[in-house]
Amino acid sequence: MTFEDLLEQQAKEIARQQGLRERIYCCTAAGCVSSGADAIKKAIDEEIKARGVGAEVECCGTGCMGLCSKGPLVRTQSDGTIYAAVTPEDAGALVAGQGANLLADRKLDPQADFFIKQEKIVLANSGTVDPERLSDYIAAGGYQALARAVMELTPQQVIEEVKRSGLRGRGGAGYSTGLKWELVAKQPVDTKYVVCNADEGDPGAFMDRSILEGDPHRVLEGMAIAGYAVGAQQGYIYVRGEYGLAIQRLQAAIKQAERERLLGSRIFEDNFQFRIDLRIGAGAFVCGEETALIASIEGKRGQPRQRPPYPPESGLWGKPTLLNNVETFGNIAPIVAKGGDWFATIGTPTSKGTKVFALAGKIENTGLIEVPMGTSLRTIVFEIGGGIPEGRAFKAAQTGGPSGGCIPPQFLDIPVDYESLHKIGSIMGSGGLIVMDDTSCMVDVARFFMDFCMDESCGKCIPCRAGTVQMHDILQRITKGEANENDVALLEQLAKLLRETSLCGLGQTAPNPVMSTLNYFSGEYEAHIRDHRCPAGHCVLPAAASSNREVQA
Amino acid sequence: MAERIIINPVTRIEGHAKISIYLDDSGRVDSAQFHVVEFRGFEKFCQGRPFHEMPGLMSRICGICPVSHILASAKAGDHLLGVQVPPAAEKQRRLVNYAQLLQSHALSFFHLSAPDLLLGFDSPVEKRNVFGLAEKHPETARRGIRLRQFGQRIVELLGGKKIHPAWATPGGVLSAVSTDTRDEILACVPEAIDTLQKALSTMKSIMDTFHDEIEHIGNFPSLFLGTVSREGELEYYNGLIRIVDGEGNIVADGLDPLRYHTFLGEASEEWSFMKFPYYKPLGYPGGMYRVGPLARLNVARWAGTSLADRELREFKQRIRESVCQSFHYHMARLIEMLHAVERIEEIASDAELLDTHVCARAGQNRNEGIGSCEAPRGTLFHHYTVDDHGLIQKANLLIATAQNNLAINKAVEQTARRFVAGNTMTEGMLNRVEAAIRCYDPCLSCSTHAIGQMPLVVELKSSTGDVLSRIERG
Amino acid sequence: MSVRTLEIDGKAVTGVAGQSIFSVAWDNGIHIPRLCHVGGVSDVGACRLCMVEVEGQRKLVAACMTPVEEGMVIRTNTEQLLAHRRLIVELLFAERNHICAVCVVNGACELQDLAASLGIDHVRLRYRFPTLSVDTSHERFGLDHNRCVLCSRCIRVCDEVEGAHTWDFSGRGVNSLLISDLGEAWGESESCTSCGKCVQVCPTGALFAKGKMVSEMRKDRRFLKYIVTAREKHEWVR
Amino acid sequence: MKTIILAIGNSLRRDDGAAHRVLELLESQSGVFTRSLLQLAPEQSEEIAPARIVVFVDADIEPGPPRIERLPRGDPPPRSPLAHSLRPAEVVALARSLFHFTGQAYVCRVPGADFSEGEGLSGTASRNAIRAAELLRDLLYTPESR
Repeated sequence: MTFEDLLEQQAKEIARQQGLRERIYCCTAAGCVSSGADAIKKAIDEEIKARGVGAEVECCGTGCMGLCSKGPLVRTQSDGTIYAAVTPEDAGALVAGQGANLLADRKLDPQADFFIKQEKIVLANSGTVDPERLSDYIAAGGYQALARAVMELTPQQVIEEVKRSGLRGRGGAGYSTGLKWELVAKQPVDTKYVVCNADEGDPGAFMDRSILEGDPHRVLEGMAIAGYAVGAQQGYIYVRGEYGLAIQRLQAAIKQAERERLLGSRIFEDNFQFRIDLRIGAGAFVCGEETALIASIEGKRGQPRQRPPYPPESGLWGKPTLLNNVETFGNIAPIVAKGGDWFATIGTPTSKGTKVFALAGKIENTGLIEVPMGTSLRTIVFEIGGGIPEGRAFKAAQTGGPSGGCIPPQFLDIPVDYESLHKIGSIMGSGGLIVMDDTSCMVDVARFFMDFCMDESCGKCIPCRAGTVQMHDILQRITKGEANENDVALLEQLAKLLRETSLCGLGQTAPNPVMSTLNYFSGEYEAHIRDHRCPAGHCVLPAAASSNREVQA
Repeated sequence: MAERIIINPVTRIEGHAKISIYLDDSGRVDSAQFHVVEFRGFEKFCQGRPFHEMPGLMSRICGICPVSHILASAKAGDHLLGVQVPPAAEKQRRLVNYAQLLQSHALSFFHLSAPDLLLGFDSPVEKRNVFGLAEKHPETARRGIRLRQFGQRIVELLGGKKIHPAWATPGGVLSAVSTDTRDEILACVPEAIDTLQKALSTMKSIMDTFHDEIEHIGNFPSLFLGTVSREGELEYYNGLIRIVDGEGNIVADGLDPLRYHTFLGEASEEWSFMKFPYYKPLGYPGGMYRVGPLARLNVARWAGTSLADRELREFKQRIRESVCQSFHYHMARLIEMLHAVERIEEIASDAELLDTHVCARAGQNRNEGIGSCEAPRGTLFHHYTVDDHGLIQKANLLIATAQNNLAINKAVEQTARRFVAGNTMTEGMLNRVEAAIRCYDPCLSCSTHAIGQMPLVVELKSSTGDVLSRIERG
Repeated sequence: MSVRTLEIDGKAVTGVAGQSIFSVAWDNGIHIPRLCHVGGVSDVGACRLCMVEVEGQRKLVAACMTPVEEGMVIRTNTEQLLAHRRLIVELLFAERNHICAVCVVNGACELQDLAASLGIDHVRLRYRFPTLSVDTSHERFGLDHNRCVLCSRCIRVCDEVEGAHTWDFSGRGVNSLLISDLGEAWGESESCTSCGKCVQVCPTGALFAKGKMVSEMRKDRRFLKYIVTAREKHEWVR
Repeated sequence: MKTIILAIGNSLRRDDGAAHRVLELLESQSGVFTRSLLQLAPEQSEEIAPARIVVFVDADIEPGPPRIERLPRGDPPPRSPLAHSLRPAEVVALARSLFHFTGQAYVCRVPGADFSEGEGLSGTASRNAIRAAELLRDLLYTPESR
């Protein structure tokens, strides 16, 4: 395919879509599927067939539309309305174009905070393109950034563009993406690799999954641009095995792109060639750590190794390897298409662009959102998120999953960016955001995350393998009222040990939930230990008196 | 209304036991029980361990007679391998076993029993102990200590460490004996013999004054079990089991210790965690038997060494019609010690002891191994069942103190009958009950594996459980 | 070979480019504690005992995995490092059932030596008392999981020196377990050549020669150097 | 003019081995001889005879701070008749009457908390061992003034 072919296809598809009376977008992302979206899609398709309106009405499945808690969601192209809690019985009304009248009670207000306070770059296509059709993606301008890069820019220029954008790694650590690309590009080695980390493992996080399910070509395009920029001809997507739909759509997307010569050899008739293969993870959280992920792709036990050398110098099979996460690659095409300077206007001085968050926990609008960096936590939780259900009080927001921390109410107004979150003891992480109300016990939250880390520790280094177990034991005893002040001191020492001596990020950050709760909610720890009381009323503790057992001589 | 007296002795690492003496409504002794109230943990502890580790593990059972456990354990290992240990190794094992006997008996005789014997059961309690003995018979007390040291020194020389010698292993022992060691051992022999001969002569001279105790402390018919050589001599390391009755008649002879479970049964009672072994053909509790010094002298025809044989002949003449009197355990210990020193000299003089081939090599050839030897307090059996890879599936230890368990109960009961009257306790009565137990020199650490420091408690209880009086000792 | 000059614990020392901090320190009589490192096979930096401070670096570094650089200023025994090391060793003692008194290498155990040299007199953590088995199916050797510290020395020596790769880990985290082949009993392993190298490099009594008793076993720590020297330099010297 | 310190206890019974830890904590010093034992036996009376000061260090099942007590002269109190080990007072009494011991005898108690099967001291015993070692230093390494 040439660039001209691409533009022609785009024009053709746009014209086709405009010729339709209605295009019904039915969310078929995991959240809506779990509340019955498949049946709705089927009902609409059958309705179209029954009415014989196939030429004027089309129904397509899409990626996540964001407001998962209100699903299944359906959007009508003609007026852009999103309908919530749709049932198969509504198919007739939708196909007949009567949604505005008959489903008025379920129409979502497009002027609601949830919609207007978001800014979508990565998720721009999510909910508006059919992820299983390449032409949909092309109609939305897809692969034009790759074409521009390959045909108009030198690899160094692409890297400059990315550097100028100020994009930082969305996997959590926030390392400058442009610098990383440059590092790989600089290596005087013929064989290099591009790897996409799609081993999303944080509890409650589904950002990468939604991107892969909703807009797989966006990721492929970003990887191909990266391959061009750093001089790699092979890419791997390491996707966790639990993401069946994402794997299926990625496989289909790769096949489509190869058929159209958007991947493979002589891309855009240039000498650039780039292949992408999938590698399916077996469900180990630690394989989200880059060196463990690389070991796993190599067919070895998924264990991290000491860095340096970092993957840009010596990664997959010892070759320079560019490793970015899904959301990072999802930002690349817009940056190359619209320019790094455009991207840099969004966000804060140090954290550019937008960030996708998965809202979960005690929050009205659970779902997927994308906001400019620097949006305050208050805006995210109370405006976009709709606040806490049942009028309960906000207690904390947990970001960064098992590596992150709990943010108390006094920091609700801080801007959400890499530096600010780090300053208050949490991290940006990959985008999981769990909201807790006053019924959540913070000690138990810390215990939950430590339990997760203990289960997911690979076992290679002692501090993480044995330390998480001991920390979990102490936390568990606190929730049961069996611990004393010495245990807390020991907990802190263990936390320090893990942070400073663990081999990889899993162990180094495992104490974060504990430390941040100890910092901001020390009263809850004290109540458990001293008064055998759980302020949130969550833990079941024995009465204080019964612990004074007689010691038999 | 029945009453109960409870004696509750526990010391450093030895077990926790108590004695209940039940009085009937008229205040006379009805029955007596010697309880061991700690749970056995060691046999469980061994499960899953390689059998080669067992001698080392077993040496940890008991601080009193670790050597005996090491030997029985190593022999069970020999059995699992299916090998004969090299002659030098067997000589070392025998030598150390005699040394162990010597140090253990010396402690029992000179420090635990001699005060009763030399000062009299009715001498004041604050003087009737090893310090009173030291005051009145300092030379005896000193010699007792030196005799014990001799035994300890041999264990240390061969075993490396005094407390937990782990020198014996399945197939033999770990290292050869040097000439220096041999010479050091031999140099100590004359004094040891002199000490023992003096003690024997003292003992013989005062024997008649204990007529009452001999008659009433643990004097009852029972079987006696011990190891003898094929020739019927005293044997401590490798022989056949012989059982005689209370009149000295042979009940069973030439029994293979490896088949101990065919003739010994193990009963249990809910009031004690210690087993109650019995001779199977006579059932339980009729098959009650005694082991240890007196049993060994009862089953053996000769000692096999000249000085001990002379004493043994005299002893047998003296006790001709009273083989059943527990009190004679004391005398038996002296004769055994004399025999042990003679044997030590004999083995140490044998050039073969110095041979450097001390361990047989072989892989595991059986799944069941049994080792037995004579420990100071009686016959000891270790019985291991292992899987094909040598991991212990089951370990059964049949320990001397447990085998005397029935007899100790009986002795306590009998002694109480004679010396306990009324529902208050007198010192004299308590002394005799203690003395009855002391004849057997029970060591509870390997029977029970308990720890603690608890006073000796003597309680007198009514049938309704009321404590009528209570005595505590250190 | 270019030379690097640096400072370790206040002492000016030199090493060659590519040499690890650990090795340079060792050459200069500064013995940094370690458990997973063993000369002659690759390093994995798993035990984290050799963590040291490098001036100007925010994070501690594993001395065995970090090459020396010109002008480095390294401290190997600060209070904080010692505290970390103590806690790591305590973690090991609490993790499995280490009872020195009945162990074949009692008195010659690297874990025991570490505890002694770090002045560990008690373990503040709760013992886990896991139920672990002993594998004595091999004709000559045994594996006692109770004493295994998962250092992977055996795995590396078997893979890199003997070339058999009999050993590896199964499970993860605290459930990691050393396995031979695909989890068969050691005696059933088809890849094991019975060379015994793993037994000699094992720092504890986890891998042992059968038939040994408490305190009886002493491991040959020099054989590996002998083999590696022979291989690399064709010099057969002990 | 020598000092003998005897540490008593079974280190396979956790805190029962606390005394051995105390010995490890004491620096070696000329004229001070130390020895670790599982239990006391009569022969220790001969060993301690030449000493001017003898200290028995032992674990204590009674809680409280570690302390050093001077053993009173005179005969020890009556004791359990079946025990195979001696108590410090008994060793000292034997040493006095049999081997002309004329020195001072002390008992250093190191309270423990956990006497179960296994190795390693509890935090209580460990702290008490450190304190006990300090007490012993004060007693032994400064001129006798108490």
